[in-house]
Amino acid sequence: MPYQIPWLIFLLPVCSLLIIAFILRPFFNNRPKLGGYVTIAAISTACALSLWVLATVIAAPGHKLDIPDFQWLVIGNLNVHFGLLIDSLTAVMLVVVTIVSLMVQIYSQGYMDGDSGYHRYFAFMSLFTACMLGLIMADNLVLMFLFWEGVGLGSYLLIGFWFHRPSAANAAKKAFIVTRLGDVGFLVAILLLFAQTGTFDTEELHALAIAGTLGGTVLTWVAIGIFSGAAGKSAQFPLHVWLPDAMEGPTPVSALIHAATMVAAGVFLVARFHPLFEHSEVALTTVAIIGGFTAIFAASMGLVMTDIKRVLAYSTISQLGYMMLGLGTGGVAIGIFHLFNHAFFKALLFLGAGSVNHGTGTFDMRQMGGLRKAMPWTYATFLIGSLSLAGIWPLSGFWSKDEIVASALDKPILFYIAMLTVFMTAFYMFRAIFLTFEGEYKGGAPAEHGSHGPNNSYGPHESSKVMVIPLVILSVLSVFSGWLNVTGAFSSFMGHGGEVEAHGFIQGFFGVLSHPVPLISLAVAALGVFLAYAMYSARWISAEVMGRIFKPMYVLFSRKYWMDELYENVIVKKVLINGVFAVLGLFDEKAIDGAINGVANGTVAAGRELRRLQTGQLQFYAMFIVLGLVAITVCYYIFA
Amino acid sequence: MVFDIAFFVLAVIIVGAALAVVILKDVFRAALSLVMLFFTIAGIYITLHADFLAVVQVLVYVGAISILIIVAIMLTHDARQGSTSGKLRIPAIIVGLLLLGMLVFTVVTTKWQLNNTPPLEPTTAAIGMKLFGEGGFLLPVEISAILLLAAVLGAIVLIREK
Amino acid sequence: MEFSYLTAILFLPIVGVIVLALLPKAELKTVRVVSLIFALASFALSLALFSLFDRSAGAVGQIQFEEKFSWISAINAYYHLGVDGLSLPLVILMTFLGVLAVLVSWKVELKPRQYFIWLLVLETSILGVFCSLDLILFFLFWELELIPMFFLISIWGSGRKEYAANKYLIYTLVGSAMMLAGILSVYFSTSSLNMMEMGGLIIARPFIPITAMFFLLLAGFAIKLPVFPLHTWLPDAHTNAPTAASVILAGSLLKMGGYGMIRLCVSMFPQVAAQYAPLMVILAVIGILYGAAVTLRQKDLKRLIAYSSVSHMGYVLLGIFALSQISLTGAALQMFSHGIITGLLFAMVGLVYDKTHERNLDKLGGLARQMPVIVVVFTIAGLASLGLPGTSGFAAEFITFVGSFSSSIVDHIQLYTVLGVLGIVLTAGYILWMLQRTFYGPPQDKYNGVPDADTVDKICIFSFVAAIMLIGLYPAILTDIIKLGIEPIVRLIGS
Amino acid sequence: MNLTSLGLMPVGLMHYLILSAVLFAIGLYGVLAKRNAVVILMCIEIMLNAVNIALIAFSRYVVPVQLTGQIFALFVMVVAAAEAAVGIAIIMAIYRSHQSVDVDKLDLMKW
Amino acid sequence: MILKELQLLTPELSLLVFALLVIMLDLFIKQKKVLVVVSIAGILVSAGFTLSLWGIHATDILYAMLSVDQYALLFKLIFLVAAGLVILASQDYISKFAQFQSEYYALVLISALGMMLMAAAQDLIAVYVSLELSSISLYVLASFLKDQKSTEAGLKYLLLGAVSSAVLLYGMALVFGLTGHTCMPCIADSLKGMPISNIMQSPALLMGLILIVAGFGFKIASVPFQMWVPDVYEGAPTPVTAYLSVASKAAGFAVILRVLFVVFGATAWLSQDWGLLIAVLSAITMMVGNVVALSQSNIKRMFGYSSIAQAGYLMVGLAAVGMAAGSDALGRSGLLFFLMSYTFTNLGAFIAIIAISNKLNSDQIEDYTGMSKRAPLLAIALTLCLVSLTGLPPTAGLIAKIYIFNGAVNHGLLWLVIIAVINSVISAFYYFRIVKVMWMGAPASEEKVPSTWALRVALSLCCLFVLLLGVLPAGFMGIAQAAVKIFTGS
Repeated sequence: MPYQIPWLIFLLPVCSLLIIAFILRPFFNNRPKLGGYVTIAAISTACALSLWVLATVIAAPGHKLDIPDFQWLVIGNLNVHFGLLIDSLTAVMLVVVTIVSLMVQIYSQGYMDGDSGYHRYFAFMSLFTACMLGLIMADNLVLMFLFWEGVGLGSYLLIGFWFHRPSAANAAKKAFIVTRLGDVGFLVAILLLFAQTGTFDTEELHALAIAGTLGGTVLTWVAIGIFSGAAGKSAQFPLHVWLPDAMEGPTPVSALIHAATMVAAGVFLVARFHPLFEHSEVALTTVAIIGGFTAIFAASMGLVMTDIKRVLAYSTISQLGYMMLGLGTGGVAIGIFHLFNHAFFKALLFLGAGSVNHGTGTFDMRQMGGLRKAMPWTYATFLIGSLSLAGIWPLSGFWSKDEIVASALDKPILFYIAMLTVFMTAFYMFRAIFLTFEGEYKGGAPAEHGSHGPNNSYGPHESSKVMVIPLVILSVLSVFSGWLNVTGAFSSFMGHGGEVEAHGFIQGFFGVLSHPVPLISLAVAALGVFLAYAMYSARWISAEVMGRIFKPMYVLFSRKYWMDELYENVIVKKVLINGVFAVLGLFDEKAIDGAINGVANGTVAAGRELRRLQTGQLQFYAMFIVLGLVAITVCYYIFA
Repeated sequence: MVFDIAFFVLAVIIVGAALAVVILKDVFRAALSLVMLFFTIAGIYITLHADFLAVVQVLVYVGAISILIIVAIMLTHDARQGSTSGKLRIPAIIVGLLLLGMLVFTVVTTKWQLNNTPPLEPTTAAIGMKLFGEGGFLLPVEISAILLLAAVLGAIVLIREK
Repeated sequence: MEFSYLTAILFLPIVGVIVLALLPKAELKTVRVVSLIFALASFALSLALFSLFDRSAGAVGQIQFEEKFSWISAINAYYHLGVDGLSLPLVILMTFLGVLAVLVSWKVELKPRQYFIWLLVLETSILGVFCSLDLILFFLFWELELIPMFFLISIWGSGRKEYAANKYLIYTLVGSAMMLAGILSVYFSTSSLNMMEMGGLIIARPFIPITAMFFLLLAGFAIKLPVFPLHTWLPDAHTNAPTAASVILAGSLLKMGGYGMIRLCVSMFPQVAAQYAPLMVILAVIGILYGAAVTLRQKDLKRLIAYSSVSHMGYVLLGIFALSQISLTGAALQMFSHGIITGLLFAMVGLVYDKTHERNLDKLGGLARQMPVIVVVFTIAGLASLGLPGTSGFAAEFITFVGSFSSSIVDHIQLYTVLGVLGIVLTAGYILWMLQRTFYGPPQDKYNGVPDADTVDKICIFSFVAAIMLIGLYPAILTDIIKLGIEPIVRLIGS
Repeated sequence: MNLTSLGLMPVGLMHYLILSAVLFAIGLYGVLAKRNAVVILMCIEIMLNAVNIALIAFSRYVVPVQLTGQIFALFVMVVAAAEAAVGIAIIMAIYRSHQSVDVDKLDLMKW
Repeated sequence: MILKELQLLTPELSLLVFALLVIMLDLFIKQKKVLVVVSIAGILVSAGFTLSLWGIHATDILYAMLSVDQYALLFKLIFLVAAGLVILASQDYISKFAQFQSEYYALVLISALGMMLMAAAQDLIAVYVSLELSSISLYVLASFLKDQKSTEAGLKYLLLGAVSSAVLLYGMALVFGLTGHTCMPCIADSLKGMPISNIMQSPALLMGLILIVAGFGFKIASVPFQMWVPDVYEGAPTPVTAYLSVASKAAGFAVILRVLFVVFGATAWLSQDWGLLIAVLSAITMMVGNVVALSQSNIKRMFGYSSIAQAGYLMVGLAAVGMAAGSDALGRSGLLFFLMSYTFTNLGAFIAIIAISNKLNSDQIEDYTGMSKRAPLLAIALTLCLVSLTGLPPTAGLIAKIYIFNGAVNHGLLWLVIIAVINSVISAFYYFRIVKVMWMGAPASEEKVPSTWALRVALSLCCLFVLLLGVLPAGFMGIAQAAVKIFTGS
């Protein structure tokens, strides 16, 4: 395979961005569809190429390709080369990103139809995809950081896509700033690494970590720094607050960026630098604990959300926590495998939610109900996605989740947390399904953006083919993607699955049910589904009564543990903006500037006083002259 | 010896006249005291063997400046109102005494390089030679001439009505 | 005889001034075109300089395009010009901004002839600072810059323009006063005014303690940069200056401070610099965080960007006094980068203000619909300012951070650098907040029919964007030059 | 009364210099204290005379045969005369414009 | 012998002849323009003679009363230039005393003559007499308008001037008494021969020094002898103010530098003694001048304080001369260069002010509002001069300051230089206030401000030199250095 191919994968979306920005938007603004076509063409090509790369990597010895790099910057001992690192991790990520992206772009053709910012949308999407692809292929920290921030930018732009809505603008800003907070850690880690090793190269760093040259406290700090960046992007506690708000963006954006790819970049990052984590027990434990905690913490909030996208958002956070937990306890293969599966079914779920919104004009589940008949395809695919997410055998979610739970076995607390999360996940997903698709239709609401306005005038309806087809494709993937590791092939391909024993497909496929852990987890999930059914479909248990009984918890969850209030109102507004910054602003104005002005005014005032000496009285002048004389003489006698 | 006694007599008169000039309220009397002062200073010059200077003193000061001043007094009505002291009388006394103290301290403590050669007498011819002769003060004389011209010009300009 | 590039670059604007002054009738169009021609000519020549510049390893520390004639023999002063890796980028920056400043001012209608004359004089004076290799000549140009800036602010400014102009004048004069004292002491310690001879000169018999010389020189540069707590002239000057003046002020003028620090303070007194580096680094960090914090409190668009400069120049100071080769290169690059980024930001604010006559963030909002081009470019500028990778801002800040973090001269520099890195969060905060307040939210009726950027505006702002992206994507285009100038200085520090 | 025994005799340079200083101080006091411009002018003449006494005394005791001091004093007299003339002319002009020669009232220009 | 000496006196003699000619002609001709032409001709002739003597080996003439040396010649040129420019600029002002034109010109010429003699005088008596010659002319010129302000200025100038010359005389008398000489080099020799190593050992020397400094300090407007300056500057006719601020001050510096350097520079300790005294006075002078100028509203009065401040800068150079104790010519030539720069700059400013104030009939700064519209060229010129006074490039002011501070720093007066540069900052405040008023405000009326050709010529000359000294100062510095060489020889 020519080594230009990976570069081409990255450059294709770049080209589509440039074409839209410099040709289509200025000159073909009245032909919006063109933008979508260009993007889809670029990404489908990239997707095909990615599959080729995957095939090549699978075939390559050591599952790694040599891509020549080029020198970007040399200053003294700062020597930055840009190049691509194509190994199994990259190849898998490439495939995930391009496939999901392609699906989302196709879907967007329908979803964004008629929006005035159509070109802009696809330009941003291309930008994001390019950065995401760059991020996963980058072979060194600088390039990685470059794209890392680039995806953040894409996320910012797309969350704020409907900038005229203050909530969207706020959410965009919040997302950027919160993730940037994490990025500070990442950047510091990069600086620390360079100061210690003098290199940014991923593989060299791996080697150094493995050789033990890089170790001890420094390595721990580095790992924690990297994880802080990952936590920001992957919305791990306590930096998770931006992700639910990010749902202000168009739904396909949520599907691509805030479910499948960008948020998973944190997980990818930790996986990429897993050799460093492996050599620091503290770091690894931190990752696991934060991941586990985030999983249950986010799930708990997902229980009570009424907005379907928010349910999915908290679910995403929770699942990302899961992945982190997997990385922290099990290793790269386990975490990435969940990432891999999650990408498909979560994208599917989001797109499904978008489709629902298209049909009803709302995301509020209390306004929905009974959509099963009106939107059969959506329903079916959404159900598949939910089952997969809930971890029901034999859908893909089951396989990866099972591995994570299993890997957490030797850390009982984490294990119980994982189990509880499984229950919650099943519950909230099916709560969503029952609220949305079962029962009676409750009328919907005005569309999320003007172009869909008229839709709800004739009731809920199935979305157009261009939206449904991606749903179907993704649902197929959601079913089967998990099977890739039934034999342990995925793990061994990732190169970190050495301890997983290889076995035949059938044996693995059914044999898994003979182990207690999967069975327990399945039972727990089933319990969750059942409870949801009991409460929201069969209504054996009144949701209101439950709400009253668990009132404190309900309030706690629905107010999101007051984290937003804490961050936005207390820390940012009260402490920083109106506290510290206000004091500093006042200090600047009164103390510093005041001192300067004081000196100036003092001088002028001194002048006003001194001029009074000039009384106009001739004799006073003469007196002054003589007094001056006397004074000079006296000074001479005093000082000499 | 005669000069010594004369010095003291003259000195007393000088100081008295000078004080009269600055103390008297009546401007005319002050002016007359001034004339008196000029005269006695001429006497002092004589005690210093400066006979030519004494004559010039009488001519210039008593003859010219005094007359000028008296005319000025007559031309300005303030003469009758007298010459009172201003606000700065007390500070002026203090400053005057301070300066006096300084000057006296200076002249008393300095070791002057006295020359015991008897003074030249009479001085008129010698002064003439000094002013116009070889190694003398021809230039200042010429400058003085222009100075007087300038003064005359200025006085004319200032006195003449517009 | 060789063509005197530097003299030509330096005095082409002055020729322009003479032409403008002699124009019989000052029609707006002629005035603009003439100014543009001369600014462009200067820029073109500086690009020629860029391409002719010897980048080979042998050129390390070499002065190129040197011109030297005796000027004031009584005090040993020469008309001595030349550029090295450190000054060349700044020369290019200034000529570039010179062209753009003319474009930015295309719509100035108040006394256009005078206006453009001052603009061109300003260009020459700043170029002079960067090209001079003689301390007295350097000082002369340094002072000269005051006059056009004073006039630009006080005649074509807005708001409290007189106050701002005065403040600018006084602050700068205080600085240059100290500097003059420093220059004279240096002169009597070394009997030379040649800036290139002084690198690491061991002063056998210092005229006054060399620490005193160092701080006297530093005072002037610190005010210009500006270093906390000497910065309060900057917000006022910026806020009330006309757009082009703000562009040049932020873009090029502040860099005189950084340039001077590297060229004089650090390379003449490496030991003193190393000794006091902790102090300066702490001031830098305070400047970064404090500037950003105060920025977050600003309601006036221009004032906001002005304060952001305080914060951004903190990075320059950090880079300089971390005293490593990488950090110094980073600082130099940051100077260039901040020049184009903040130049663009001010140009954008100017555009917004021109179209809406409003700079108060409380009253702006929802403009994105009306001005799609402006919002895109403004966003790019903002993102560059907050150091988004791919823009020059990132390249410069990153190099600075890497350099200072791994520097070994200052104790605990890692801690300071980390604190400085925290500044990027605050930067993101105010930049995004500003963009949101200006452009996002529901469109407002009062801004219906507000025009977008026109062709001249577009040429101008797209040039900025191109420069920002170019440096951001391939910083080596400048760092390869800068390091030629930095390397000898670093050697001095090391020794 | 025996002046010699008091140390005051014989009269020497010191005596003349002290006399000169006293006269100078009195003149100065007059300049500072009197309100009438003409009287001030008179007091200035006293000061100049004081200087002349000193000059001539120095001439007598330091360079008895060269007469430099006397010449100096001569020029001082000339200048004094010219100054008095111009001074009185100005005072007349003042009187014409202000109807007064009281210097206390001359404060049109101050501060 | 005498003829040879007369030839060396041609500058003074020719000026005198023309002064007399002006007075005489006035009696016979009606066309007063001729008087201007004659006066200017006199100045040109005198300047021509002065130039013809340039390069001459220093010669003492008239029994060592005068020294014809480059130093004196340079000062003579400065006075002549000042007088010439003032006469040219007076053309816009002359209507106020049309009746006394000839006397006016004659007095200007005579006072210039006095100053020329002052600069060359080698003998205390000659110094005194020529000082009075110029002073008396200036007293008259100050009260030339004969209105309330002008006469008040005249009287204040005269009485204070007389007191200070009495003080000066007393100082000279003490020095004479101490050494028995009035000729400066003789005094210096005598002082060198004295068995004293500290000024405190000889109270008469100390007192003489202080009194002489006080006497000349009055001339150069050094604190605490500066009190007359604002009032006289404000009240005097504007051209006379210009003349006072430039020529009279230059003359003061010419003579004080010579006296201090030659007489009191006899020994190093003595030199450093007065050097320090001048340095301290200089610091105070700058402060007072600048700070008080800040709050002035009358432009002439403001320039009065400004000229006090400028005297302070000049005294920095003087102090450097003292601290150098004769070892280095840098300070002296710096002083001369600064004076050249100051002459052109301040005259330029005043010439513009003459034209503007004459039209406005007001000296209030606020009335200058919008002058850039009413008189663009005058406004440009005034701005240039103000920039130069502030000490900014590309004008003479900056180079002059650098040059003079150069000398001071070299002789351990860094502290003084720092005070001086800080003072420059303060001065920017009030100088630029005028600039701002002229360029920023809207004028009260659109009426143009007229100016005569003579004034324009004078103004352009000033501006030309302000720029020339600022950009290509080397030649002028060469002149200044040549001028102070005589001292190194003496």
